[in-house]
Amino acid sequence: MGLESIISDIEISLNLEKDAEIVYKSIKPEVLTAPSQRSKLNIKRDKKKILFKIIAEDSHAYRASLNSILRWVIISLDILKLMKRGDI
Amino acid sequence: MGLESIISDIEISLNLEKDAEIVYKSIKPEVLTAPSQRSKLNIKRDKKKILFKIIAEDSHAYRASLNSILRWVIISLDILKLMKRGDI
Amino acid sequence: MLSLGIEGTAEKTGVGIVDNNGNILASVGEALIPQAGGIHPREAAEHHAKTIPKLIKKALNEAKIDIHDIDLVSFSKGPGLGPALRSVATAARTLALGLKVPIVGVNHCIAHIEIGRLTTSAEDPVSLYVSGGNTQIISFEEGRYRVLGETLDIAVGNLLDQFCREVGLGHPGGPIVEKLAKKSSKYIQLPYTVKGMDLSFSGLLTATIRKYEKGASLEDLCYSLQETAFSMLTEVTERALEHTKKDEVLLCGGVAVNKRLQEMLSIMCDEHGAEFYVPPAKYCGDNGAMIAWLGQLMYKYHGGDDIENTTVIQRYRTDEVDVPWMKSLGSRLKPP
Ligand SMILES: Nc1ncnc2c1ncn2[C@@H]1O[C@H](COP(=O)(O)O)[C@@H](O)[C@H]1O
Ligand SMILES: [Mg+2]
Repeated sequence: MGLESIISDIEISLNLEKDAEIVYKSIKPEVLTAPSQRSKLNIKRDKKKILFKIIAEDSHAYRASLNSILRWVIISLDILKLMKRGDI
Repeated sequence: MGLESIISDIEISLNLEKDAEIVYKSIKPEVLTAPSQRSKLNIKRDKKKILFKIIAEDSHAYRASLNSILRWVIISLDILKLMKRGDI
Repeated sequence: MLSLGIEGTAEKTGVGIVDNNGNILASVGEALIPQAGGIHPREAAEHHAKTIPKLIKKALNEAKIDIHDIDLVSFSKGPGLGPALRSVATAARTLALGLKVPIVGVNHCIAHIEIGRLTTSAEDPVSLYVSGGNTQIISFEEGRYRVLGETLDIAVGNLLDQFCREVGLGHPGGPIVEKLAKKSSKYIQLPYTVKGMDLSFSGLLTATIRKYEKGASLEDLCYSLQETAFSMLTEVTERALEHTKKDEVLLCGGVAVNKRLQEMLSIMCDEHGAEFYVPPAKYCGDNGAMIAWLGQLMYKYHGGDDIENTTVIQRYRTDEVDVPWMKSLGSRLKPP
């Protein structure tokens, strides 16, 4: 195919820095160990921002990596929400 | 939700600069006119790289925009492939 | 001290709450019904991601406690489907970090044994662990659970699930096979593969499907499939009992609810003067309570895990884990 690579930097901003720290720590082990034959992942945190880098060889690898990252971010945020509302 | 925004820069590198120009010109009108209440899109080209920026308010808007972009890129590349092989 | 356990090694999401005395305050679950091709790892991952928050709320309501009453978070670290495990691990880390409580990743197979021991009178059994993903014959020796025998290919639950999928019946296959088997007593010869204490089910699956395609009745095939597979399981469990000289058998895992398998093992145990145990149905298959309980045991004897050491282990071996809470009752030979 004509595509050589997809490189993306994703910056996810949360409302609170302490939430960003929890989400970052929750996701980091997965980002660093997820099996990825055709993509590389990296994660960093800067205050209330979580920064991901995806380097993929093709659109399938890119989409798979991105979907995993988004899934992990969303589940982490959903769990945080449980603890904040005090509705249980 | 605890998420404020998702901003991502995506760099898609093609093998040939002239292919990148065609894909860029083919996709640009869609990128600039795509309806997006909760996300903004931008597109640029630099030699054989096509650069996209997505600014989204939430993960659904982000994923929707990204999927659209990838879909357009892939279909454009598939059409280019047809022309290269000379099988039509 | 309250432990909240999150299970998600395959298609079933489970959340349980257990105190440090082994009182089960809650155990709730929700299974993904897979499409035609079986359980897809990413579908399971998405299912867990969507379901875990709901089940946590449900479990807390069932236990009549607040989320801030939780003192320990435990999760199924493996073995299982990679993407599924990762959803669970991420949720567990967030919960533990947010609540500022310890976290413990536990072995799924050992959890089945420990919930079995907790909910029955079994103390030091030979355990036959039979599920959709695993088939193992396990016994405690010198500080660890040893796998004396196991399937060399597919798990017995997977055998039943795949057979039902292939012949156009529902999922899970186990209950369907059990129901249809009761309508027959005509045995059709099928491959019986036992090697020492190891077993093989893939040839049995292929042969059964082939006979179906040649026109054999579903009732007769389900009867024959059960009789063959369960005889194999009973034989290897009998060998393990003789080899270890233990006097208890514990049947656990989702397939353990099967009455015919229970009957065969019970008869075998009677012949050996051994006690036979099976947990209540809700604690046979995958559940959150077993994860929460093993979390209590692991925390008491090993302490909590560092967040960096909570990475999942897709092929987490049963015999990798020290189980200091177990004490062998020794080889107690029966008097003449
Ligand atoms: N009545 C039953 N007889 C045999 N297998 C069963 C029965 N009910 C459930 N199963 C199986 O148990 C497995 C699920 O157990 P688990 O993987 O431990 O959650 C599936 O493979 C089911 O087909
Ligand atoms: Mg299981």
